[in-house]
Amino acid sequence: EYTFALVPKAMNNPFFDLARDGCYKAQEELADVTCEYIGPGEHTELEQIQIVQDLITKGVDGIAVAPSNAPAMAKVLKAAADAGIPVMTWDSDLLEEDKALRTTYVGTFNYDIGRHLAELVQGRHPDGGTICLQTGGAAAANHNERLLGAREQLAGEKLGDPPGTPLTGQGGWTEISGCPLITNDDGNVAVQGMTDILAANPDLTAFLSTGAFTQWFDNAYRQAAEPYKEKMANGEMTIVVADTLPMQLQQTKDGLGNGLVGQRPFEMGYKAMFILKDIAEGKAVEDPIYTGLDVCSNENIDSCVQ
Amino acid sequence: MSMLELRKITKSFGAIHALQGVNLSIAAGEAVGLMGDNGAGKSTLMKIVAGNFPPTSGEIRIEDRSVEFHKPIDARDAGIEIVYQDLALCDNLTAGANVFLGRELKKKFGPFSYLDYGAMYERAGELFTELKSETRPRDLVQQMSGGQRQAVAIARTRLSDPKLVLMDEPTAAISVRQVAEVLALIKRLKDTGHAVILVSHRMPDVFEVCDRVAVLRRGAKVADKRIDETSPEEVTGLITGAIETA
Amino acid sequence: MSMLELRKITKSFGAIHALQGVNLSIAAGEAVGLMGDNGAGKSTLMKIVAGNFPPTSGEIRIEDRSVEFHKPIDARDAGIEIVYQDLALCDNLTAGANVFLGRELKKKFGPFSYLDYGAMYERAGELFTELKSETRPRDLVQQMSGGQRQAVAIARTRLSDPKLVLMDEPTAAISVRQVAEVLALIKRLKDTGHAVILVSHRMPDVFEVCDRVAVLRRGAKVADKRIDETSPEEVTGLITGAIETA
Amino acid sequence: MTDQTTDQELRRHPGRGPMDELDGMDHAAIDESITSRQEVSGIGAMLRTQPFWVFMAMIAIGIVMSFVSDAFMTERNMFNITRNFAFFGIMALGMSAVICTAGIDLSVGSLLGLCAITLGLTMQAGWGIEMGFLVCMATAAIVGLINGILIAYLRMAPFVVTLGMLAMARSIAMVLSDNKMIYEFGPDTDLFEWIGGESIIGVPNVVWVLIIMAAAFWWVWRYSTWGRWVIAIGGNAQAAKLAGIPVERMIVSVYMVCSMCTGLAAFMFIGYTGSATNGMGVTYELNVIAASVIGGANLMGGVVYALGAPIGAALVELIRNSLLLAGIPALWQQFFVGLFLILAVLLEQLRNRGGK
Amino acid sequence: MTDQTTDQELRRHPGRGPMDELDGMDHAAIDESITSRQEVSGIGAMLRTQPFWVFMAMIAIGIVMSFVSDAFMTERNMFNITRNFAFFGIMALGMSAVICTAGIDLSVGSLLGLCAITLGLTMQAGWGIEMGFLVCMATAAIVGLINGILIAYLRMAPFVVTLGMLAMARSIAMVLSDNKMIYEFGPDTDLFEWIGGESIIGVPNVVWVLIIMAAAFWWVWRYSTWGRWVIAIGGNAQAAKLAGIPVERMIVSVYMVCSMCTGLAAFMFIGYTGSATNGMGVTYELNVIAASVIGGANLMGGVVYALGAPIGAALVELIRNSLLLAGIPALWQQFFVGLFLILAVLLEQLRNRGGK
Ligand SMILES: Nc1ncnc2c1ncn2[C@@H]1O[C@H](COP(=O)(O)OP(=O)(O)OP(=O)(O)O)[C@@H](O)[C@H]1O
Ligand SMILES: Nc1ncnc2c1ncn2[C@@H]1O[C@H](COP(=O)(O)OP(=O)(O)OP(=O)(O)O)[C@@H](O)[C@H]1O
Ligand SMILES: O[C@@H]1[C@@H](O)[C@@H](O)CO[C@H]1O
Ligand SMILES: [Mg+2]
Ligand SMILES: [Mg+2]
Repeated sequence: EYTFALVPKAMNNPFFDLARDGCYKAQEELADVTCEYIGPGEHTELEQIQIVQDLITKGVDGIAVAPSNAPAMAKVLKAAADAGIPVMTWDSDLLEEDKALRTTYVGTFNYDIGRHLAELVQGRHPDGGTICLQTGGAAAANHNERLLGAREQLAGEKLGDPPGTPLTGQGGWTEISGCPLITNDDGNVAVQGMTDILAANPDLTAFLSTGAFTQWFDNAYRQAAEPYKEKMANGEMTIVVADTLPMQLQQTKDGLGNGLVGQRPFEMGYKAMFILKDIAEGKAVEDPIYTGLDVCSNENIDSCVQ
Repeated sequence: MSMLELRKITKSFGAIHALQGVNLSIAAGEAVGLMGDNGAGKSTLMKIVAGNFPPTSGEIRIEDRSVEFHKPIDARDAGIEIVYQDLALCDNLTAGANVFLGRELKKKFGPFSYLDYGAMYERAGELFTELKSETRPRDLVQQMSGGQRQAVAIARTRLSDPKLVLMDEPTAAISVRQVAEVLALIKRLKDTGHAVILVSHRMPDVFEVCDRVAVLRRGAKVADKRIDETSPEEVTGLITGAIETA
Repeated sequence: MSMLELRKITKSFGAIHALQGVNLSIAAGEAVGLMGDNGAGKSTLMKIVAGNFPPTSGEIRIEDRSVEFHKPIDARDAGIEIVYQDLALCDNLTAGANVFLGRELKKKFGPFSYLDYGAMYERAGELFTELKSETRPRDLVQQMSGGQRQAVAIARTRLSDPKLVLMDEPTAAISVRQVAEVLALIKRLKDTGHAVILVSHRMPDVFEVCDRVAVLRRGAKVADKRIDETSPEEVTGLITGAIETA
Repeated sequence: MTDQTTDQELRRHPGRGPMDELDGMDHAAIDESITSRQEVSGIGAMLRTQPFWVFMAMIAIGIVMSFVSDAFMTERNMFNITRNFAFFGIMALGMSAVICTAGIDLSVGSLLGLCAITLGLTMQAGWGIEMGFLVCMATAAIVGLINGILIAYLRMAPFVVTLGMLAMARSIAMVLSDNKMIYEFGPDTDLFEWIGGESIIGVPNVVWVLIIMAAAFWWVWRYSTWGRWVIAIGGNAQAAKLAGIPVERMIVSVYMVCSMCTGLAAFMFIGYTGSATNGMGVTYELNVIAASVIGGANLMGGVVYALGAPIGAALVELIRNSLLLAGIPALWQQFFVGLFLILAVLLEQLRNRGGK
Repeated sequence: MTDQTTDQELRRHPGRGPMDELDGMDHAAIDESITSRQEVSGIGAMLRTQPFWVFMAMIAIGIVMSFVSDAFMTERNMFNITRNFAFFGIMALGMSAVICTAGIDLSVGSLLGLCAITLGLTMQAGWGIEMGFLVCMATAAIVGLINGILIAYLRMAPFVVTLGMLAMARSIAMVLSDNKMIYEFGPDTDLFEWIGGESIIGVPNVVWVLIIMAAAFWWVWRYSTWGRWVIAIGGNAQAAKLAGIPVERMIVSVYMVCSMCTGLAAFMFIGYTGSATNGMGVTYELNVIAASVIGGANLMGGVVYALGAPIGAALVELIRNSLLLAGIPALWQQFFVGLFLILAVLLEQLRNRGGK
């Protein structure tokens, strides 16, 4: 009988709902595993840490966590190691130097999300142009990695630590002033920011968001993108966004976006249970385990998600 | 027939017995001075008559009918108006608005009724003129002088031509000249058949305008005499307790 | 030699000229009554002497030396204590704490100095006894009676054995019995060589304890007479303006 | 300022009122020397209000911006700006009423989230838009009722009550939604999303709602007894009570009005966004309060302007939009919002002191 | 309650004080009938304080929990609980001082983030821990100074000033950090992280800091003139001013003390988390205020308990921890925090009324 905890960054983010569903699926399949899905209601770093602490205290049989604040989480996870509780990360990983604290990471290579998004942009605008990037919360590590991936892909050169430096013409791409936009994972802020930037810069070539928040608020996003539908259709402008939530797929199908790079949160949650069970039973597991990415464009939108 | 008659009014706040079986009556056209030391229960008695709170026991009779007041409006409807010790004005409203507070005049427009500014300001202006006060109805109370504020508070009692006007220390905080005006008003009220109860610490004021003086001590009435049958010295003695009763 | 001498004190608040060239002097062992209509400038004058704000122009002399007060403490250091019109007490502190507010007694322990509760309560207790008040130093002011509060405010002036005590309407709000106590205190102060300025609207009080009475009207001094050379009627006339000057 | 306010005011704004104003304000002002501050009507009165000056500031920003960015004066940008601030404007209308009674409502942000969820669940279950609207408004009314009862009858500090409600409402939203996002609204989805998100003759529907609400509040504050009484309570609750105004019931109604403005904003907002999460509205209470205060509401109570709330909300949105269009890094945005908030109140303060 | 408070108090808590208490409180109470409420010393006094009853509530929860969950009474859990609430406790100590003056400081959460960044940048640049500490505390002191000056000298409402600062401080933190996370603290990293994260004889260092700070504040409130004067200002700022207390300077110092408590908490907190982001502390102001209020601080001013702040913070953390260990969904957590906040104040209210 195992109880494994799956700890998301925030429980009110639809992305993590899918992981939870995967986790419950695994629970059904594995007779001796209970999935305890618990995390902070909103995106707060400290609360997530406290929850993990309490889980260790409570003595669960394994923890899969998507750390909001990697270095801080690492410190807490030392206690898990002391208590002999198996630990793995998902969605976001620990810092390089702390990797010994978790057995494995299941999730995405975040850098690649940015890279693929940039490739989608490059495919539509081989000659470069102006671009605005939009990103998530305060100093979120995974978003910064995605930013770096996007920037380096566009620039064709190394740009240092995440999130890199704003592009000033490298590879033909220039980031406009006022960007990158910070959303703090707030859907409303994200849409408003995009709306204003597109209005202020009618000649903008591309808008690239490293998180689904841009498109969460389905109706609002549709309204914001609608005026640019034609430009997007005839290749003058491009909007690409990370993740492949249901509403995002539909929006792209409707021509209100040009590309998505999807992670597989369901699979992350699902696999996490199996991996934890393996660890608990002393089996060796791979490190890291990438769940893969779905790269969607207007062309393959009906078939891109597995 | 008394205009107002209080029978064995008692009021306790928890352990504090603010009033202990007070009887008092007043006829139309009469002014009664109510005196007593601090905490003797004067304001408490006035508030009971004004409907601020019910007595713990006892009866209030108006023109020989027993009444019960549950809120200030009840007393008002029975023809009782009060000028509170602290005036109770809203500084952020105009003088006119204060006069009509809680009983605004309205106009009807189809199903909507709305405040009738014109009528209210006009009427308030008339009242101030009557009181010989230079208060302008459209001025904010915020920056009015003590005398003007007093005029506003008194004007409120004139809205409804009440039978009985209660004044709780209306002269405590105002200047010599304004005191004279208030006393003149009380006289005019008497002349027009109103009953007035004047709560005051000022002996000369009471002796100038009142027909009778009642003295409370520790919640009990210790004297109720015609002005011409007593003297300031006696009343002082009654207040302090130097004289037991009279 | 005057204990205090004010020369041509003027004070303006913007367009309002609260005081216009007021002269006043007072000797040790003397009590001066300061009277005047509301807004005549009495409290303003007292506050200037107490160091609350400086005069717009004019000079304050103490024992023939010119002084300037920038804050209340300056006046206090010069031997002037004041009982404010509204008492100015902190309800959430004890009577003792209020008496010593701003000049707490301290003990030293190495480099640390800390409040000396024992000494403060003891001294406050002595002061209350002196004032014949039943106030207990450890009681919170919160639920004290008007008389007890008054005692606390007055006790503060006794901390430093001042030369001059200013009392701004100390009897306005208290009961007959407590008034007598305050007046007795003023007499004792005089007897022990203190100078007292008593601001009051109450004619009898002033005539009972003061040696002189000064009358302010609209910021100017219109009279300054020995008590035995004037009468309540004359003073009333001076206050209201019925009598121009005297 | 009168005898009744000085001391307590000093406590809340220690240091307020220079020493020389401390007492002597009782009845000291002589009739003759009164510089009467009367209720001036018409343009004169308007010139003295804070909303007017904030509006002027907006015009100034607008003029500058139309040079800085071609995109600023476009119909589309105006459309976006007005739509964006309309939600906050509606909430701020209600908040102004609460602030007018010297209260505060910290729970509106959470309530937005809670309304989003109850509304979303109802419509998702296929109940239709009328039912959705009713449930949304009922949720708001109940929350307002609880706030109001605790404040008016149990005499608790509005800050504490609504802070507690902030936590509780958010928690209930989480529980009800089971932390899931709702983006399917049953049979009436189209109508629902049209109401919140579309426009009539080029003006977003939510802006129409704001206009109607502001006009209604303008009328209420000026011509209804309810409005008059709320203002009176803000000026002196004791006096209002003695004048026979049912103060407790009025207070309850004020908190209900505030909550229901939020409920209405939530209804429009979810229609506009097309999805409901329990995280909606986090920290909006601060924006709404800021908008009200910038629009002239005074936290001490007794002051209210129907146009203040929308104008305050508009200024905040205008700053945000302008900074972005001007290409100033988004990181600076909050800085200017905070600065303007402080400046607005500071100016009001100075203006008032000058007038005295 | 006295003549000086009634009216204004009524405005802030309309409905407070039943009608029959409205006036007559002036000097009405006769000497003889005074039920003297004196400063009782020792156990009697303690029994009357809110912190004591909150502490009792904690004990009760603790007893229940030790039956519900074996993990509860473990050393590790106690270690975690105490460490978790210590940060809030330190901040709440300062907040209590502000609340004692009838003020409020909404900017502490943002300040935590700002301190995190200035501290992080300094140490990351290799300046060492002493310099980091100095910069962290200087940041806090400056923010407190600005708040204090605006409130004390320009007489602005604390709510508005600190709300503006909330926005500005966060914005500056974002600008300074360029929105990057800092997790390298230069040469003194180890010492720094030890201070914030480790323990001495089984008690987390931050708890030691809290204990020392609470003891210091206890002494200050009881035995220092500064403390006495702050309490006096909270009781009646006007009277304090007239007694010669430099009220403005005191107010400034109070806001600085509050900010510097947050600065200290930030120093420990960053050492504990091992990383600094500009998002740290978002909405903490509400938790800190809630902790202070639960611990007995009265938003009307004039009341302060040194032990109240830590006890209030402890209760909030205890609720969180207990719910999780008891297996109650975390979604409910905020609900109980809000509920306890309201109940704590309600009980205080009832208790006080009974005493009158
Ligand atoms: N709401 C109340 N709760 C408790 N006690 C009260 C209340 N109102 C009045 N009292 C007490 O009742 C007694 C009588 O008070 P009251 O205000 O009637 O005196 P008063 O004669 O008007 O005094 P003053 O001359 O000072 O106005 C006092 O002891 C007072 O403390
Ligand atoms: N701080 C101030 N700012 C502006 N005007 C003031 C100030 N203080 C007093 N005044 C004005 O100065 C004049 C004198 O006031 P003051 O308080 O000295 O009168 P007073 O004689 O004490 O009256 P009372 O008998 O009512 O106490 C009044 O017109 C008053 O309005
Ligand atoms: O794509 C990201 C996820 O990786 C997760 O971090 C939560 O937010 C989403 O937008
Ligand atoms: Mg009375
Ligand atoms: Mg005076």
